[in-house]
Amino acid sequence: MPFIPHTAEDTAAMLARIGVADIERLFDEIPSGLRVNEFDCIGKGLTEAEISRLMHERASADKQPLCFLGAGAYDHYVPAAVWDIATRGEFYSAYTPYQAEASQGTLQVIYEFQSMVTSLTGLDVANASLYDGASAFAEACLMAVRANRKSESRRILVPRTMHPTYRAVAQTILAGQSLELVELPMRDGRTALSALQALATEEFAAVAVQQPNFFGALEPVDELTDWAHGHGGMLIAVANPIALAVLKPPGKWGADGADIACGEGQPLGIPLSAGGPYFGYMASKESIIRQMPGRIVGRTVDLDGNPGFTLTLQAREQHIRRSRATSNICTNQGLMVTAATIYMSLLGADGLRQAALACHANTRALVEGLTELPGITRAFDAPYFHEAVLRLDRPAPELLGALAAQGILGGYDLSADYPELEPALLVCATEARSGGDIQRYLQAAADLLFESGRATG
Amino acid sequence: MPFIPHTAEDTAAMLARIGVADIERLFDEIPSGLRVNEFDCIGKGLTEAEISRLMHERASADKQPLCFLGAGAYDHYVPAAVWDIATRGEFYSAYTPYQAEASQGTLQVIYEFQSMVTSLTGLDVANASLYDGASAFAEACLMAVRANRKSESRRILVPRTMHPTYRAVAQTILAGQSLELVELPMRDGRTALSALQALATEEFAAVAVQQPNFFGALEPVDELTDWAHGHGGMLIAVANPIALAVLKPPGKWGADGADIACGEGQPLGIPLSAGGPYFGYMASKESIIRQMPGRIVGRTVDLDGNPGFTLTLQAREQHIRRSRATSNICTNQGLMVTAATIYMSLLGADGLRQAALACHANTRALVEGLTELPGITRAFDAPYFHEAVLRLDRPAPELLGALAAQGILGGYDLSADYPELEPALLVCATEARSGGDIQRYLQAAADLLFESGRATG
Amino acid sequence: MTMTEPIIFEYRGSRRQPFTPLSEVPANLPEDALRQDQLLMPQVSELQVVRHYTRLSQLNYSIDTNFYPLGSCTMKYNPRICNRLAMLPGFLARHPLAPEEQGQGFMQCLFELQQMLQQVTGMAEVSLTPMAGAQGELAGVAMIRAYHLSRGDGDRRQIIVPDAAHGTNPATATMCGCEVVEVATRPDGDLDLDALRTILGPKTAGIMLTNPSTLGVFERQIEAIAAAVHDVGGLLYYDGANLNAILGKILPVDMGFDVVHVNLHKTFSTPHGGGGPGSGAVGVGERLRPYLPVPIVERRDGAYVWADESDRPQTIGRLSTYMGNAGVLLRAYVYLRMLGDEGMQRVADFATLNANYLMTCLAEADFELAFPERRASHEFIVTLKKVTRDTGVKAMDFAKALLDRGMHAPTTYFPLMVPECLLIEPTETESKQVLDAFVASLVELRELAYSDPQQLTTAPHSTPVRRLDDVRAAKHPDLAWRGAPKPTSK
Amino acid sequence: MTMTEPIIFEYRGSRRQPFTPLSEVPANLPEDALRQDQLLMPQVSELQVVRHYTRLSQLNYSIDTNFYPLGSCTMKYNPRICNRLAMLPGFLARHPLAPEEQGQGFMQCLFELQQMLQQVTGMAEVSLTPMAGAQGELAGVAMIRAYHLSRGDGDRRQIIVPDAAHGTNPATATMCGCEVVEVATRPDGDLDLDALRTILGPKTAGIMLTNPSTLGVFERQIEAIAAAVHDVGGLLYYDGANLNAILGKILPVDMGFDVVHVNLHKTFSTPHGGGGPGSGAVGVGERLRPYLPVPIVERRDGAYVWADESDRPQTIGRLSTYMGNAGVLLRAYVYLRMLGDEGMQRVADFATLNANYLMTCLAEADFELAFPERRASHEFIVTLKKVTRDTGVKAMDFAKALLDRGMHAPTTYFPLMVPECLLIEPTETESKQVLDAFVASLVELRELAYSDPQQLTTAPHSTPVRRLDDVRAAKHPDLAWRGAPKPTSK
Ligand SMILES: Cc1ncc(COP(=O)(O)O)c(C=O)c1O
Ligand SMILES: Cc1ncc(COP(=O)(O)O)c(C=O)c1O
Repeated sequence: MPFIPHTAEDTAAMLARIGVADIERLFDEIPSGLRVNEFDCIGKGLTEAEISRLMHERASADKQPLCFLGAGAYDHYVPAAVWDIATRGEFYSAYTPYQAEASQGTLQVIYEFQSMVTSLTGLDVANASLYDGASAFAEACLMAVRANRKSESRRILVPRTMHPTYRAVAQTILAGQSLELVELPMRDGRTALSALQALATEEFAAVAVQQPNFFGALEPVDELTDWAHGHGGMLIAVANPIALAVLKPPGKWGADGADIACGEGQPLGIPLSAGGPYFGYMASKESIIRQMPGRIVGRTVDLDGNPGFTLTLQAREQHIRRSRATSNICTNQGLMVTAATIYMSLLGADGLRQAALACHANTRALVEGLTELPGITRAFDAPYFHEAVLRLDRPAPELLGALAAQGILGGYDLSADYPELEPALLVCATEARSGGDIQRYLQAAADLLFESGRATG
Repeated sequence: MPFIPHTAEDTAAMLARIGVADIERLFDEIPSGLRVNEFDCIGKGLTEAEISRLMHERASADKQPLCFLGAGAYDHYVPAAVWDIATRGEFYSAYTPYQAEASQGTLQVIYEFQSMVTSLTGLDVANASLYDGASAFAEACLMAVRANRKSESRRILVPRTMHPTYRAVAQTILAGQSLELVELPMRDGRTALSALQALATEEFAAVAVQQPNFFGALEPVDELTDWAHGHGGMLIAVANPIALAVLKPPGKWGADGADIACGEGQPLGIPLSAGGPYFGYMASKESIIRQMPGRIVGRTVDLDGNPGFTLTLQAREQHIRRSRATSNICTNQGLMVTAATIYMSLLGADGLRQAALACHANTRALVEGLTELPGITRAFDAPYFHEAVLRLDRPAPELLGALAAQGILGGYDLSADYPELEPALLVCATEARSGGDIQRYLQAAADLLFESGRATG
Repeated sequence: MTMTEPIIFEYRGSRRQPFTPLSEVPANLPEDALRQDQLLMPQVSELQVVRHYTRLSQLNYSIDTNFYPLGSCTMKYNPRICNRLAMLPGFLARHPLAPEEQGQGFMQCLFELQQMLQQVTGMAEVSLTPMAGAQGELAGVAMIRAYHLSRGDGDRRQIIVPDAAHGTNPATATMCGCEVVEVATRPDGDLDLDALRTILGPKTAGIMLTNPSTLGVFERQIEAIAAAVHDVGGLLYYDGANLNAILGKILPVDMGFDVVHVNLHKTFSTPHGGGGPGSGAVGVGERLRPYLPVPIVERRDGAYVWADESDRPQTIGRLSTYMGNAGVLLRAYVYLRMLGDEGMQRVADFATLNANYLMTCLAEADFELAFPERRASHEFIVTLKKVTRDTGVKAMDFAKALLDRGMHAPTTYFPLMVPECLLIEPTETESKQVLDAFVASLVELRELAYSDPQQLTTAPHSTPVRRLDDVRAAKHPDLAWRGAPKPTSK
Repeated sequence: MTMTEPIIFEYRGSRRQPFTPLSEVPANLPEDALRQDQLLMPQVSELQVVRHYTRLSQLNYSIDTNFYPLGSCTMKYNPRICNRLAMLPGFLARHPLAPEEQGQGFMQCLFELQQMLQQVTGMAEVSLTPMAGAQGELAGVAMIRAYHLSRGDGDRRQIIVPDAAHGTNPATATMCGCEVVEVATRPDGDLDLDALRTILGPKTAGIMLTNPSTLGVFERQIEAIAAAVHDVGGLLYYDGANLNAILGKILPVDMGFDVVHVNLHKTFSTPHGGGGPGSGAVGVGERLRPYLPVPIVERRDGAYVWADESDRPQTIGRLSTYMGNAGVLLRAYVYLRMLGDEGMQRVADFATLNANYLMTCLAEADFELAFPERRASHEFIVTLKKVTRDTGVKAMDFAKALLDRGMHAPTTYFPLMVPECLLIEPTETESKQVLDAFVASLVELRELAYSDPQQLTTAPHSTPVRRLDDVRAAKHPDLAWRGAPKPTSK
């Protein structure tokens, strides 16, 4: 019996002790009319060998193209030690650390993680993770509305340059509590500072900004932060953590720094894995920590005065505060945080910085190579980090299809999300791409463009 | 610097403490004329990402055909838990358990392993492993010569049905100590009992027998054991441990049982992995344990009277007895033994028995299917376990090549080792082969045979 | 065996190995966008990292090392093969925005999982996108709201929850802009149906229930409750956290539920990972189907494709950046395929057997049950109120003392209305031997409570740290390492 | 945290899950060939297995958890990536008898490894087949014998080893049918060259040396020794166990060696695995080349193929069933490629730096060095004979007491002729912090030896078991579980 250890004798002895004839009797409080008669859902169970074979077939049916696609999820190299350790049974199969004394491993990892996140963001405090980047952004909006003592407004100004799905997810999650997302327009791939003044007439709770933004471009974060603060709003930073190894941390933006920073943790050692599990990180100024959603670990002392770690500030959470909790989040993304903590430890400040700079250099090499080809130009002039938008002389799927035929995942087609840019392509080359990889992309693109150039010209 | 933790300050402080100007000075006892001037051996070191990519390319260049090849190494299904646990750092990166108090994990595993081996072999005692099946056989020959008090002979009678490489390796290892291996002839794929009498005229130290033998056939082990004992010789059993789940254990062979059993441990949860690392197991009667090579773990008590485990009977070993040790073996195959112990625990008696019977059934299905094809017959009538010899109407490479073209590893060509059987093929279908796999083999073989039948007929 | 471990930042004087392929390059980025300060990160070698986190891992209790009867959490064995197969390179390397045709193997697994979860709940359709139970709840309540709104019934904002409900239920209702109304439980563990009837009305959006409930008993009046709620126009939400107890035995749809979420990390044994990731797939009946969150896998012309907002215009929308916790879904898929239909029912059988056996043994050992006349579902509640009254030793002390015996504690002080309670869920993967040892430990601890209470009130004694000062933690939050170890008050 | 664990057989009353695809089938095998008795194996669930062995693992010290300065063993960090890459499915699934053309990726790695080891030793050719150092020695001495025999010089049967030699050296000589002649070491740690000269003669087959020697010093007269041995017609065998100390600094060929084995599990960081697997690749100069054990990878017409007995008629033959410990070789290959030339030399640099630093610190703390006037190689010897004389506390007691401080003990009582010795090898992957802590511990323990010797003589105190009774273990061997737990004498 899969995963059930009972012998027939065990079962018999247990039933006898309970005083029932068979297991079926234990379900006798269920109205019999409701009981399932025939349960036909998946068929016969497979052995481990059989499912193993099936999944190997499925996984190897899936292509593993050379990835030049980012758009919020990035193909970084993950050192072997990260997941070797994160999947150790003691991390993998533990519950949320409710019994602190039996969970010091997980708790200390989270404390270290929080430390690293505050360091990356330049903010005071961080939590133990949220689900992912998009939902973390939604939680940040809610937090800002709760935390902003200067304004009763439920409006959040959100740039059009922010990841489209982040905005969509925030919409879904915030609809219930009637938050309103107001779009900040863009110019040259960045938030249009010139458009701000028109929006200041109505009150707002916060301004959000993504750095680098969805297009990979660097936003005028100092100006946006100061402007938000100047108008009684908070500033929510959404930032790529790898980029923060070289970019100014949100806590240092403008005169007073962002109030809340959040974002997608995937770049920190989490494989692409088809979309998840990833994790969202969140940090903030200390003054508003009691509005923070999610779990937080603190260092304290034990009965003997020795240092130890425990979940803390739980009065914010659903299991204590229930309907008045800061969020309904309970299970978060602990294992991913463990992996990310190991990843950051392995890389250290230098390694993170090198990874970031290598991403930047590779993307530049790719963009410079591509824009030398006929029919490809940069869509924006703004400085970019490790992604950039290219304007094409033809629909993006044409180029992407030709690349796919050569095993290359060529980028993200922006036409659906940004019809005004069409045809345009968002490309990314992380540190995991070699010079040869980039050449392969350039060659494949050149072949297509010259070929069709010949055909049409 | 790969894997070296020193900061520049550390290095400087350490050199200052030692009182030398640089590390180079620490090598000043090496005659300077001998020092390497330019060291050009492998070139520049690769990063983890680079070597990872290289090895992925190499590994995926290697084909993974459907395996119907045995001949001493078997493609069994290995449950995921086996290597997940065996590669835990605490097992993986520990040394031989010389400090017992800090190595109870490894020591208890070995004790459990020894227990399982005695159970499989029906013998009293077992050691902690030898290198592999072939070298274990060589050690068994040496042990028999040492242990046989009745005879001074250095001759060992070894059947022609024993794995050819086992015989070759024994030859290499035993040559130095002038042991002589005398071949026992075969009939119908088994050791010819009728030929024994002729050999009894000269003294011998032991008779060896492999069960099942190299051809997968079952040997007359009871008769051989009794005959050996009747002539003052010991009996060395070489046995497949998976087969021992259903076959009579060596300790029960004949009237008194085999004296020594050994063999290849690979079938017990060790991947094929191109030939190693595997491990050799060895068990014997208790009376001759002081002639056993290799490490042995015993259960004892600690200062408080609590049970614990330790290496024992070390006076047999090279680090104590030096030139008079039972063997020179030191490092053995500990990690493989850990995996095998977990494997046997996961399967239990039922699982091992089921695996064995499934191998047998699959091989029967394959053999029966193949012998229905024109030009393929069984070479021998003897009952077989999970391998069998097929006689072909054409050179084996012809069939093997056709199968290889379809991604099938069709068996072992016996022509080099047993020219007298040519053309003949040794096939094996373990429990990891499905009915569909066997059909694929049969179909591919049929296509070839009928096709060439048409061509020639 | 190492019981404490410095903070990783405290390993000073060491340097990481460089590992990215490119060496430092000029930044070519605007100066004012760059970090000016030094990023504070550990500076350690790979060995130091491996050693540090390996040691830390050893400080945890986990399913792989300890019995873990944490009620409501379904801490069962997480098969290693599920992890192995979910981490196959083909799955790990897939970019979430890569074209569907490049990931048909992955998509097929998800499609089949959707179907399995449909059948196991009896629902019409399932979306896998919610990333934990609480997000499944949010999706569910949002769909209930969307349904009422679509019918011009937007005033229905009341969500009814039992007083025993898990905290995520009321918190979710609030997040969806609803008002929470609590309904009481009767002493026999069933809902107070009369009280419920007085609450129900035109403002009723719906009710959130788990069944078996968080009290460890099966709500016997479920049909009457469903009828009452439906009668006033409300909908029923099924919190699937306790599905393990009834897997394949009774379907939520047959109890009258309109929407359900399933905690894959509980019932389908994906790992809890020290606090996630989870997955809270939602299933709905026909009425709520248009509102399901996207994306959803559909099969069109023999290919698996994502259905999104354009295919599902009435959807409540998206809940995650891509498609949810894919890796968790793959683990659940592998687990389900290994169980098969029979295996699923067996899970419920033996989870229930273990709980009832443990409950019987404890009752016979004179422990006080919260609902002595009831069957246990896959969990049950012991109340220590008499022991506490007699000795001052509290449920928390028992919990801590169990840690000394190598067992994780049951859930304590939840549900809130049972005083000094232990909510005990052994799960089906534990053997009789383990359960017997647990009973023996509790008996021994109760004896100690009377003979030497201090042993319990100062427990644990053998864990890496002794009992921690939670009050200090909250009063003087120390939430991040700030560059130098702080002196501790000995 | 769990300090003891029952024997797996003692988990009774549990049943494994069936897992093989086929159900029981009729045996169709002759009755008298079948097992009649019940096979005694653990009958446990997968969770019980995982929990049991996970707990057991936690009882081990290992590189991944503890400093492990075990002299002569080179316990350095085993990079996780080496394991990961060696276990890629393409490598694991390969059958050793599969045609070479199906495994060119694997074969190329081996071919390149042969070349690297050639260069690192300066030898003419390398065979990778020996499965550990001792088997490499056997191959080497067998080749020396084959060489003499081929020249009609079969009376050369004497193998000379220093008194400090590792036990495998003399044991190997015996296995090869040779006679062992010991030669003494001088007080300064170098070999007694005069004594050697008196031994050398027409019976000399060869000499086995490690350099740096097992005494932790570099043999300075190596050129003179080589000349003397060669002069009488003997050959020089290099035991490569200490190669880590001189990697890329000096080649065995330049010291005059004719044959060498390399312990890949030491110098090239493949894991020791709690006692193997290892790999003892052998390299030889031109004279011994024909005798190398097979198989060897050769490159022919752009393809990698196995050379076997038919290609190498003078080979000493085969040493393993297939080709040796392939997986270990792949790990070493990955490690070497990551090091590169510079990295290799850096290994020697920092292994030597760490050893000399530790030696200096201990000398300054008044520990007595066995060879105070010498440089340390990558290891060195402390003798505690004065402490033992003063206090009765022995090297073994220090070793056990170190375990209580979370550090593995150095090698004790080897080499045999240094009384109460600790052979200490820190390796290059340990940080200054760790070395300083080790010094502090030894200093503290010596103080205790004088103030409270019993603390040491009864150590360890905090390990899973206290000091074990080895005498009892050998006198009353309990080597296998026999069906029921035996009572222990409390
Ligand atoms: C009854 C109940 N409902 C809901 C949840 C919330 O699920 P999650 O933690 O996955 O968000 C839990 C989890 O503990 C639970 O026990
Ligand atoms: C000096 C020396 N020579 C030889 C050996 C034997 O090597 P192996 O254990 O790999 O057989 C060792 C191992 O400890 C050693 O230290």
